[in-house]
Amino acid sequence: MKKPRVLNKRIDDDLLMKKRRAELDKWPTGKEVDFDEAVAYQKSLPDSKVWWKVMVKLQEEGRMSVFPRAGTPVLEQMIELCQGLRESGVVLIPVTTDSYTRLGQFEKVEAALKESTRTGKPLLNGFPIINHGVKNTRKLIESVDAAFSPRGAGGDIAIAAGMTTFEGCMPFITWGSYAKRTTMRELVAKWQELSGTVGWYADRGVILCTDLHGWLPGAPFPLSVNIATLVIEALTAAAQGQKALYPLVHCMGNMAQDMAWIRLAPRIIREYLDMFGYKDCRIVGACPAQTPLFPVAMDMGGAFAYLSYVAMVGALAKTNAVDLRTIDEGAGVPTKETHKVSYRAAKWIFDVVREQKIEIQIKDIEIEEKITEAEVRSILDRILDLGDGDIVDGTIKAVEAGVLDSPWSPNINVKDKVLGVRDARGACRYLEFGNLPIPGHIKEFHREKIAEREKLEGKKADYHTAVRDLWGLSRGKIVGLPPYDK
Amino acid sequence: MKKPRVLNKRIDDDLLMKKRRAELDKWPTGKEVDFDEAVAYQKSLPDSKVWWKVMVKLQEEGRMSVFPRAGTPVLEQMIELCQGLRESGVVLIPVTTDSYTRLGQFEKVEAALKESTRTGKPLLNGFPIINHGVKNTRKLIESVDAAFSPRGAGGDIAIAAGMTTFEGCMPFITWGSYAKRTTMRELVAKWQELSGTVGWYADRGVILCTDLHGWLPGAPFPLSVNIATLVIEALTAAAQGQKALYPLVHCMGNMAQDMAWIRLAPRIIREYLDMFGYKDCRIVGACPAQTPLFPVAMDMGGAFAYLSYVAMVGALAKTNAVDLRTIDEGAGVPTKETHKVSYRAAKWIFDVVREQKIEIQIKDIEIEEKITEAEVRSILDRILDLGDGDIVDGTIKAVEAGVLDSPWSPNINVKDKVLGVRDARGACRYLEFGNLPIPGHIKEFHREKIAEREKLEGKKADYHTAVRDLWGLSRGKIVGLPPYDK
Amino acid sequence: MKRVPTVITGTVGMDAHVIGTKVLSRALRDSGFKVVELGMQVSPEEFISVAQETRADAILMTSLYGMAELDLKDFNEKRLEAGLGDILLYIGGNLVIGRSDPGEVEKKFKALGFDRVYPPETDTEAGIADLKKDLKARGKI
Amino acid sequence: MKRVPTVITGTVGMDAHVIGTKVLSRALRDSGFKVVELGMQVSPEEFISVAQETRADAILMTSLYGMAELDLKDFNEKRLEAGLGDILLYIGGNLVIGRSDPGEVEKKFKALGFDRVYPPETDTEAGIADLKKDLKARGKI
Ligand code: B12
Ligand code: B12
Repeated sequence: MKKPRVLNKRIDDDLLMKKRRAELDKWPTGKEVDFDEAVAYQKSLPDSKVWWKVMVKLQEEGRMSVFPRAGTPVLEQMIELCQGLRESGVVLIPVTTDSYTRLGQFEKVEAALKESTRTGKPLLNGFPIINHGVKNTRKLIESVDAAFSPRGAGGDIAIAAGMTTFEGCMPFITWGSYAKRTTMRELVAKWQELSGTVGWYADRGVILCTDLHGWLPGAPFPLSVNIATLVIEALTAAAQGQKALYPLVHCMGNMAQDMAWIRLAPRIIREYLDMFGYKDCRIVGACPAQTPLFPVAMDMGGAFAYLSYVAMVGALAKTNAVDLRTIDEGAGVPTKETHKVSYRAAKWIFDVVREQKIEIQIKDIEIEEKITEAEVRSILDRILDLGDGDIVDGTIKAVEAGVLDSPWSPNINVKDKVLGVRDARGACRYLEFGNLPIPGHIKEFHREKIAEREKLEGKKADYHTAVRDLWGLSRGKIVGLPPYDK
Repeated sequence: MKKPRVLNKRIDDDLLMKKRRAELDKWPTGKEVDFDEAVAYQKSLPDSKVWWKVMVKLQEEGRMSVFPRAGTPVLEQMIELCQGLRESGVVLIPVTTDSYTRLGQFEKVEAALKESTRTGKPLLNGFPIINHGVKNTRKLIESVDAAFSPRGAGGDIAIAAGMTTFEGCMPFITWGSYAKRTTMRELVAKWQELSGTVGWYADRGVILCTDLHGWLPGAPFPLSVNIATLVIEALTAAAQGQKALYPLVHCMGNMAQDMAWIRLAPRIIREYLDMFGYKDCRIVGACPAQTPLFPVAMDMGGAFAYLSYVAMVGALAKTNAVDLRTIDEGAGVPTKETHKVSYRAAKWIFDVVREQKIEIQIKDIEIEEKITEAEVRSILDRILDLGDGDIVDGTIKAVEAGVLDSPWSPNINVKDKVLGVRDARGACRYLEFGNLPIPGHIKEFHREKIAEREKLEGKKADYHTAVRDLWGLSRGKIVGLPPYDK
Repeated sequence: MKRVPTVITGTVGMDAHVIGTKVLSRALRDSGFKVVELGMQVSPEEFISVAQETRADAILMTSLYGMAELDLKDFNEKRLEAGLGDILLYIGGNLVIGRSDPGEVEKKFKALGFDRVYPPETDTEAGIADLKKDLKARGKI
Repeated sequence: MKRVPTVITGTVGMDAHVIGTKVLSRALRDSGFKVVELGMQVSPEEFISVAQETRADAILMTSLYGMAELDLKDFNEKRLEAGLGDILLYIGGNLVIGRSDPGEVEKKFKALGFDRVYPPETDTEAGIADLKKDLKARGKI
């Protein structure tokens, strides 16, 4: 096998600049972007607005911040919302863009934005960065002392406006969770075309950070596929010149697994970055995430407990950020008040628990970490085989072969031959392995664990078990005991 | 030193019955009590209404219940309240009596009760068991499938009505937290006079359970004095014939300490019960308690996080009950809705975390457990010395000598020479030892820990530090780091 | 059911929340329906043309992302023009943005031509039971 | 303060919540007042007689247990009869049962004769500042 590498003809600056201009010309506000001015503005930002520096500061000082989602179309309302977040101790503020913006339908946005601003009632499910343009977006950023990150869209306008993250990686989430027909090859092409920006800024001394989602597990599903794709995302980002990144670690509700994954993800990403020669790309933390599961709409108590659980796991794992949803996650886009009260709860746990610097050990963490690590390694080995050392080429083939696979994807190019269910203690196990290259003895382990649950429930686990498990954590019951009265 | 014993002339049944009748004659409803019928009624109760059996069932099945506080004067409203609790998974329902009842002012109660029933607006801060009498109280108990416990007052009427706990112990809380002039001798006399009831029922095959509070630490204060008094309460209860009990363990917010104390309390109580020959008195669990600290009134997010923390500690320590306050604890007597949403949050954590049977280790638990154990033992040793083997006589002298002492007590007979503050990680340490017989090397440990905090805050710890710490946990900041921006 | 009715499923507009419609589609199949599963991000026009081709008895739309109202502004006229006046129209999910009163939402979408409107987290069985009832009422099964 | 004013503290009626009044008493002493600390469960009558004996300038009552209203029903008449018309009356704590609107509560207790009424968790310093202001206004310091 050839030496490990990332297939990546990073396109030259002239071509890149042309593409970026073309991209910007799609909407009038694009003219507001002057690349050199943008670089200068970025360099003038205080550390408290520079994402990667904030992450490092939190980590070094042993603090945490919530990593929320926040997006409402009307500028004044968005400013208020973000100031509220800051008051609740949030120093990392992602700006969720609306779905039309994500799909480049700017006329539609413009109409809805006008209407929203007129009536004061939001008609868009996020903050349309492009339509607001550099000037308005800077107003937002300059009105809150925190670091900002564009979510889903925004690109050069967001950076010019002073946001300090940019996705240099080949993002599995857009392909695996947001797209219907896009093929892996198309994703690769798109990534190579558009991600150069991060390197362009890096060359000019502006380090843009990114979080890695990996292939979002849309349901209770072992995290090995996701972590393998986190590694791929990290490598592709580094190849584009990204110098700062950190993984989101999707918590599924089993404490031993969640904490094992929080340990494993950054460790194995570091290992592969080094192996591939990207020693100068730093990992600035790890961020347990409440996605992709979800509190149910009408259960406020449960929603608070759920977010407290994830906050607690983050605090015990000594992370520097936690991706949390509000108590209204199940109900709809949350209000300013909901954000505040939700993240106040998280802050209480951060301040009380995180700062105790608790040295925790859980017997099962070691086991879960070993299991997942072995799975991740054999998946990545197979991918490098398929690509004859090239991780990107290998990934394309791996997806086609179902060596990378995940359930419930909207994308028709996904094999969708795998399925996960919880075991008797709520840990996620593979019910169907599809073509995942999972070592035999580990498959056995999954089967035994599922058997324990089948015994407990007195029936075989199947598709319907998996469907029921979709809501398990949300409803506050991940297998375990039968009802008290029974 | 004579052999360990409990000074306890358990008074003979005739005298006891006279006293109980006299007690009952204080108010008309007393006539409703027929002792033999009460025994029969108690024996007819289903297991789900027998407190000690519910505790054992929970423990054996690895489940938990919230142990709330609930009391509102109007019967119908009280029934609704308790049914709501049951729906939130509460199977242990304490009936908080109002303050007038606790002080035997039944005419005052009667007037306020009438008025409350007429207007529907509660004028009493609890459910007046005596004035409601056996008939009404049975209505309450028969309308909810759970075990009931009278809090603060109720005695024979509560038992006749089907409540299944009775305080056989010499209760430090009434003396140390509710009384102003009562001396220890008076407490002892009162205990000997009135507690025989528990033995009387036990002799007839009715086991009444009790929870032990110990001397409530009214502030962040190391738990060694409290645990020593838990042991004394257990021994005095057993001496009166109590066959089932469990300690409340007051959580102060430092996870290592809280979990250490949850381990230590039942273990050392068991040891002393055996040492004193009360092998047949069973410990049916341990109950971490959110008392005596308190969420602040207007911070709902913090209140949810606080109760989630205590629920989480209980779940990780694998206890069978948790004494929790509602999110309105700081504001006032909580409503039905507040109870439901608060305990729903706790239930979520019980169901998700407790049922994972997590085997947790925390390095500092061992240390904290050793420290507190050494403190408890030397306090108890000294007490037995002072009493020449008699724990009760020793306790009387210990309080007079300040060998047993606690801050912020309303009782003028308390030395009040001790004070506690938090250390740099929020653990409770002795700032002033008063006359507590704490071994020298352990005093050193406390001083070192406090010194770390003084270094962190750049000023000496004193009385004002202790006052600030009163609200630390409530406000969600137990020392730790300075604010982010500083 | 003597006759096997045809139903169409999918998320409307730009909504990418596909899990629900997948679960729903499988449940419909399991209870004997012929399901034309269009998956995510189906345009109103596509729903209509596919309904014409397949002579579908019902469309069960999903939308979680909160913008269904915009997506369906003139859907009703179009489907009437297309001569689909008697096709059953169901929709479920998080239909508006933010926490909302189900009654309000139902009114809104009935005005847009829907026969039944379901709140978030509706159990598929409930919807399927309604569907059978409505089809029986119309003599389609 | 040129003259050292005398103030009385304690919890009224059957209220056992003593920590607050202890903290308050110490804070008052620390800022130069002569404090007659009656501790917990002080009857309205006791407050009055002690006020007469000590010629106190102010009474700072505490009540957390929610039944202050009952305890103080006819306190105002009694203290007027006792010729304590110009003594300052402050009260603080959880004055009613249940979550409550501070404005309402203030009205209620001003009607009972109190000059100032404080919500739960009031910082002692705030109360002491008010006290000095009021005493100055009355030329007592
Ligand atoms: C997973 C998820 C995602 C995933 C989706 C992955 C995928 N491709 O499916 C990703 C990350 C891609 C995503 C993206 C976005 N999401 Co999203 N997402 C969720 C989440 C957490 C769960 C949705 C889900 O899968 N539920 C599980 C399935 C099984 O339930 P279901 O869809 O409701 O379907 C059930 C029932 O409703 C019923 N049903 C469904 N349809 C129908 C139809 C009929 C006729 C009947 C009878 C029954 C029925 O059957 C199903 C089985 O019970 C929800 C929050 C939540 N708690 O629900 C937010 C949520 C839906 N998302 C939201 C938003 C705003 C977004 C984004 C705009 C921004 C963002 N957060 O990134 C983008 C939009 C993308 C787009 N273009 O649509 C909001 C919607 C706001 C609103 N409506 O007010 C929500 C509510 C979260 C929130 N509170 O902000 N999301
Ligand atoms: C500790 C506590 C107890 C302890 C008290 C120990 C003791 N002897 O002090 C014990 C366990 C004995 C107890 C008993 C009861 N309690 Co209790 N208790 C509490 C708790 C948790 C904290 C109170 C406290 O110590 N606060 C700390 C001190 C420092 O604060 P503070 O008293 O408010 O005082 C500060 C300020 O208010 C201010 N201040 C105080 N007075 C004044 C006056 C003036 C003029 C000014 C300017 C300022 C000022 O200065 C202080 C320093 O900042 C509260 C809940 C809560 N979160 O507050 C419930 C609470 C007060 N208790 C309550 C109840 C119902 C009871 C019981 C009836 C039932 C029960 N739970 O057992 C009994 C009643 C006993 C009795 N006869 O009074 C309710 C009151 C309900 C209501 N008012 O609607 C509360 C609010 C809890 C609840 N939500 O149910 N309690």
